[in-house]
Amino acid sequence: MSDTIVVLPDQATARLPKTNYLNKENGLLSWLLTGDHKRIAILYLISITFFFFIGGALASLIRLELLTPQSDLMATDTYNKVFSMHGIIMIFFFLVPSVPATIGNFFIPMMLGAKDLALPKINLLSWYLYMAAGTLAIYSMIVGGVDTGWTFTTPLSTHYVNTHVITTGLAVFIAGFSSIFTGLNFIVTIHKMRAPGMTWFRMPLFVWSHYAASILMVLGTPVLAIALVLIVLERTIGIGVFDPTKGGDPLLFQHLFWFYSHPAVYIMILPGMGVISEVISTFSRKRVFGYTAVAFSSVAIAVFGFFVWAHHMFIMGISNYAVLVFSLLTMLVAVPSAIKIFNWAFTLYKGSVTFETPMLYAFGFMGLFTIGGLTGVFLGTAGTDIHLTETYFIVAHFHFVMVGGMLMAFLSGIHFYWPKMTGRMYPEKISQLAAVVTFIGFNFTFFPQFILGTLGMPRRYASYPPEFQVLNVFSTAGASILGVGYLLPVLYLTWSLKYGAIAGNNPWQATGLEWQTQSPPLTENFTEIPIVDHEAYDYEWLERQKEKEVASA
Amino acid sequence: MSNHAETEHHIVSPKLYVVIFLSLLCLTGLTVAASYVEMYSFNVVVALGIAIVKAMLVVLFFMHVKYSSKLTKLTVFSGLFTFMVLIFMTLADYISRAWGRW
Amino acid sequence: MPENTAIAGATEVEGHHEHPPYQRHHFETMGQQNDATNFAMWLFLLTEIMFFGGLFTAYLIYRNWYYPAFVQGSHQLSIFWGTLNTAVLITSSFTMAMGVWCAEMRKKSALVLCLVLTFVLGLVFLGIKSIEYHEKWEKHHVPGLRYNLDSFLNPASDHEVYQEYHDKPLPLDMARHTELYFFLYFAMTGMHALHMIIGIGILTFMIIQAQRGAYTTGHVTFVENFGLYWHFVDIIWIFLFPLLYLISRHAN
Amino acid sequence: MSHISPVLWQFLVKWMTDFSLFPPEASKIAPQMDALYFFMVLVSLIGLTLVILLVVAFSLLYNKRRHPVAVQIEGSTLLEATWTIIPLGLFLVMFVWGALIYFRVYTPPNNAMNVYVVGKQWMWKAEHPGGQHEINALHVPINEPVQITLISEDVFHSFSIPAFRVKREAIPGRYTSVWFEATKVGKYHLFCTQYCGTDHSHMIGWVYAMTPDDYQKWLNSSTSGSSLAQNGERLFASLSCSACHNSRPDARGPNLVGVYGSKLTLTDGSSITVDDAYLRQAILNPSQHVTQGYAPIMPTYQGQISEEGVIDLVQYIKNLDTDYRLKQTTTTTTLLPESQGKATSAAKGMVKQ
Ligand code: HEA
Ligand code: HEA
Ligand code: HEC
Ligand code: CUA
Ligand SMILES: [Cu+2]
Repeated sequence: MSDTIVVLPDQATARLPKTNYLNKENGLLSWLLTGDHKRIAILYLISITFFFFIGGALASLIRLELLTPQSDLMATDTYNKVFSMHGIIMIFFFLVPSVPATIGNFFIPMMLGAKDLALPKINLLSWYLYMAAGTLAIYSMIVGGVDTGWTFTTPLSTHYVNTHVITTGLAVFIAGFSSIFTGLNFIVTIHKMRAPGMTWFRMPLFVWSHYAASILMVLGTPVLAIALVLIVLERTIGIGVFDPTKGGDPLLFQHLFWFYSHPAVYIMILPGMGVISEVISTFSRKRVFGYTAVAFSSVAIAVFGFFVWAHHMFIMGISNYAVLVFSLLTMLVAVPSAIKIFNWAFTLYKGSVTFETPMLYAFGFMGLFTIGGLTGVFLGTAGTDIHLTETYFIVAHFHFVMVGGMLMAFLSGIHFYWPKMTGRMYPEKISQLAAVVTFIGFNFTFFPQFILGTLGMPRRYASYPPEFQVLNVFSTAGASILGVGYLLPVLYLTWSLKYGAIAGNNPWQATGLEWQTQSPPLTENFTEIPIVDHEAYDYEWLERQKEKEVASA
Repeated sequence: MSNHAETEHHIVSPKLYVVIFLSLLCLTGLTVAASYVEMYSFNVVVALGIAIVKAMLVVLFFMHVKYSSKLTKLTVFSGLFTFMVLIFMTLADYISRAWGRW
Repeated sequence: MPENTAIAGATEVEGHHEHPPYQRHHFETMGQQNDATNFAMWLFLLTEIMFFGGLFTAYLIYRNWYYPAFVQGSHQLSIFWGTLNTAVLITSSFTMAMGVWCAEMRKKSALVLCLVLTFVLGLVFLGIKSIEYHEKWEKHHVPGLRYNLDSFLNPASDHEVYQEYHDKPLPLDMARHTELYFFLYFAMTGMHALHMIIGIGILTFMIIQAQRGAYTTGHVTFVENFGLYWHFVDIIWIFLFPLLYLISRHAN
Repeated sequence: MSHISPVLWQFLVKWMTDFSLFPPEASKIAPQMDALYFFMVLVSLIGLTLVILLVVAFSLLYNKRRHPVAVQIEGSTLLEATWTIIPLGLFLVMFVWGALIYFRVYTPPNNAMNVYVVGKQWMWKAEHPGGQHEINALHVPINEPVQITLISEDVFHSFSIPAFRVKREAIPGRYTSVWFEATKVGKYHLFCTQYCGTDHSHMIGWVYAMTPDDYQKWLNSSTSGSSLAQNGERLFASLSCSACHNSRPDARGPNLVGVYGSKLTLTDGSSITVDDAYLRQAILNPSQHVTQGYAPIMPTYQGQISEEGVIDLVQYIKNLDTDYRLKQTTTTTTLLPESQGKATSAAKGMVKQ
């Protein structure tokens, strides 16, 4: 049993603190009008989980339909709506806010030693915007849905479909503002709210990666907003900016859309990378190997992320010279991710590694993200992109980075921070099982899709030639396993709210400021503002503190 | 707050505001006048040049960037930079489309 | 249960005792709060730049493609109104800047005066804008709504514009693209006007607050931040004006 | 084995018969692209193995039982530089290699025969120069370069033949092109891979790669009577293009004989090479590129000619290599025997000069 560190002296005696942010005030209204970043994080957590399962249910429908070559479960139109809503919900309503709005919201102020985010009201506003947008999206789905794909490709979305493009576009527009406000708030907080002594290079890497992601949110999202506004105007009054028959260029929409949506993929992965840094360091009890390199590679990803958007348009008729430039830049943006992966691997070197659930998920992340990222390089290479683009190879690529990468990171983070957020431990054994099930299910689901893509099976197909069936059956079977893997955490985490073991202040013996307070924390996080006099991930400092504590007790 | 000294507040005097205001008006007059002079492709350059100067005056003085922290300056710069990336990299595609046809 | 024991506690930070009423609980000092909100405002302006960035990109691309159409479309705008409006907006920017100064110097009635002036000038700007819009409507130059190509296929029919520019008739296919010009014109000036309207809304609120003395007791950040916003809107116009009105005067 | 349930059994049989991991290589570019692909797979496998190896080895060697106290290490500039530079180098190799292939796929050779393909919701219409039309099918000879000139009538579509490793988006309002040289006789999938609405997944067809002899037979058996150029000729006369383009000294429009492939100087001083895309633009948006020495008087034919009609006209102008032909067109609308001869030569695929 020495392989885990959950059983610690102070845990045996731990009791739930009498007052904390959860019970400070009571009643629904105290939640709906709260300014407390921790409560808002919880609100977000509940809402994004809801949307994840809506998106997951749609994914199940996709996989069921693809069990057979014919489109027999639903009409092609319905299928198109299902995958469009799946993509829209999963991206804009789940993955973009997933880690930042929950774990980030909860822990960034604590990691910096601040009492709250700089703009609590804006924070709450961002949640309301998110909910309004989500409601609008669900509404548009109920009244008929949208079948443009999540990319809203013109002129299809403007002139050739008569589904609820405007409503959905508006929903995404509003969700975008929610995301802008989150990012803006983080940047201000990180610049202005650090505790005394908390210099930039003492910040946890989690904060660094959120800083990078926030830059992308603030600078990228408005471009998506204007693109959507133009779509709405085109549909309503029929102006021709994207309409080739009126002299507009449909590719301009793609430029604007991907100017946001490529950085958006880094909005989706960077916060996850932050979680991985925390988890790997904690469970190998070692400072992250090459802290500065990891910190700067986050920023590098954010900066270079703005230069590569046209790699989504390689065969769409952009200039071949532009292809050259964007392909080259894509190669450059891939390098910082490689740096991070190796730095994490070397963090284990001479560490003292244990295998709690967060660590298992983190290992899953490293393997799957590496595969996903490297296949991204296949797509960034102009030559092979010709064959692989718009096939299941892409579907596999982005599920590997988004589900295998970010979702794993999210689950890792949720498990890691669960004790702090709720004051209770999750059950270790079953959650380790869930992590393994997820990993196996995931590979079953999405690995065959690489082969399908190489064989040439196009994406967004409701029906497909019969020779692709075998691999599709694998994929569907895998998705069922995966579904179980995702349902399990919901069950046992809920269970643990009542029956979980009391966590104590610092069950993982982690070094961050957030772990030095009670769990769950007080409303303003700290009884007194901490003064930081040590680097991030300084385990020796932690040891000294403990000795001091024992001596004084 | 140890590591980020608050930016001390510089109050710009009204006199300076008046000067800036008047020069903005003059520049407006100038740019309109310039547009009546035939300068071929330089009309665009002059018009945008003047606009940039005007914008700089507003940003530096009315918006106090000249007296603001490095952080504010960096923020303004990064906004401009991304704006330029959007415009010029997109235009680069459009312009180079004509260089070769495939 | 020792709480927070692992952290060296900071001793009371000065200024903690008597918070001004407008200092939010989670800030240590007023200075920190002001800095934070000011920085937040700047970041918000960044998003605004990028928002307009999409429109500017579209404008530049299509002007490049459909040069003659954009030139003649531009000839339909009135440089007189445009210049007047630029002057109005710059003046309002000036009064706003003065307003910020008044707030900083705690001059209550001067502040109110400045804000009211800004407010009025903002309205004047919108008024002039609506005169221009109305003219476009009369000439059927509003894209999507009974758009009419007459002024471009047969420029001589529009004496006033014709006398100034001697535009040649555009071929039909090029003339059609003037609709794109006017769309971008409306989109850009419309977005700008929308920002003005929002600004005027906030100004109304501020005038009332200023009257009550909310800003002259020391809490000037709100005025300053609004000033940033107002100047930003001004800057957008500073670019729209030459791009839409001026640079095509001679191109033919 | 009778215990195995029939469903599972069927499934296994299916697996045995259908399971393939790689599409056939049926074009000249396919092996080249696959070489790069396998190189990348190899690099990825090595990289992935390395990552897994490191993680597994370190977590075995340094797990808590074996290594209870961690040794704090700052980092290592040398190591970090290594894993920055090596991946960067590998990625750059991929970039260069990939770019070379990319340009190869999108630069058709001069002697390629040309087939026009029009995409519309939800079908592919192919038009051979000899006037043979086909829907959701494409017949091509092997060992001969074939250029596909693509256009869409409505939304984006994407023309994809996995066995040939080629794909190109069909864009509304603009010609794009791609070429391939089939190497193996066979029947291959033709997909629309860009999402284009309701029946996107039904916008599929077959590509038949045939020996040149078979192809010739097929051409002869499916000819519809008149070639694209002939249709174009008729259009040219009936739309009274010849009123201006008639090579008379007082003609209002430029002489179109031999214009294809030539370099034109435009009124703004720039010069441009006339290709399919330019011809199309010249007919639909004539005032966008006005040839030097001419007034922008040519009317637009936007909305008056279908995409097929434009293709016919383009094909006709492409083949105008003597004044004589033009005179024929201008003097009569009926087809003369000469044009028949022209048509067969075009049908053989000799399209470019
Ligand atoms: C979280 C989301 C996410 C992330 C992080 C990425 C990361 C990357 N993506 Fe991906 N991508 C998507 C989400 C994401 N992508 C989505 C959603 C789409 C499809 C959108 C749609 O059309 O619907 C897409 C599509 C997409 C395309 C467009 C394909 C097309 O339409 O034709 C391309 C092309 O370049 C691409 C490239 C890349 C690259 C190069 C990276 C890189 O950042 C990856 C970098 C990581 C690594 C390289 C791995 C680590 C490296 C190592 C461990 C080194 C190994 C060792 C050696 C080499 C020795 N992606
Ligand atoms: C964050 C992003 C994200 C996530 C997490 C997922 C998760 C999954 N996705 Fe998704 N996917 C996208 C983003 C994402 N996807 C995007 C952007 C597209 C492109 C859309 C487009 O083309 O426009 C796409 C497209 C896409 C396709 C391609 C469709 C096509 O092109 O035709 C497929 C096919 O297999 C697929 C499958 C799956 C599966 C099996 C999961 C699984 O991981 C999901 C597992 C989860 C569950 C199985 C839920 C379990 C729970 C229940 C079933 C309970 C339900 C109960 C209630 C409602 C109470 N996805
Ligand atoms: C009213 C006279 C007129 C008619 C009718 C006309 N054209 Fe033209 N065309 C011109 C003129 C003048 C030009 C050169 C200026 C320009 O490029 O716009 C031109 C240019 C062209 C060009 C570009 C070649 C070059 O040298 O610039 C093509 C191709 C062309 N026309 C095809 C056609 C076709 C096909 C039709 C009928 C469907 C047609 N034209 C009808 C007057 C005409
Ligand atoms: Cu056509 Cu998909
Ligand atoms: Cu991308």
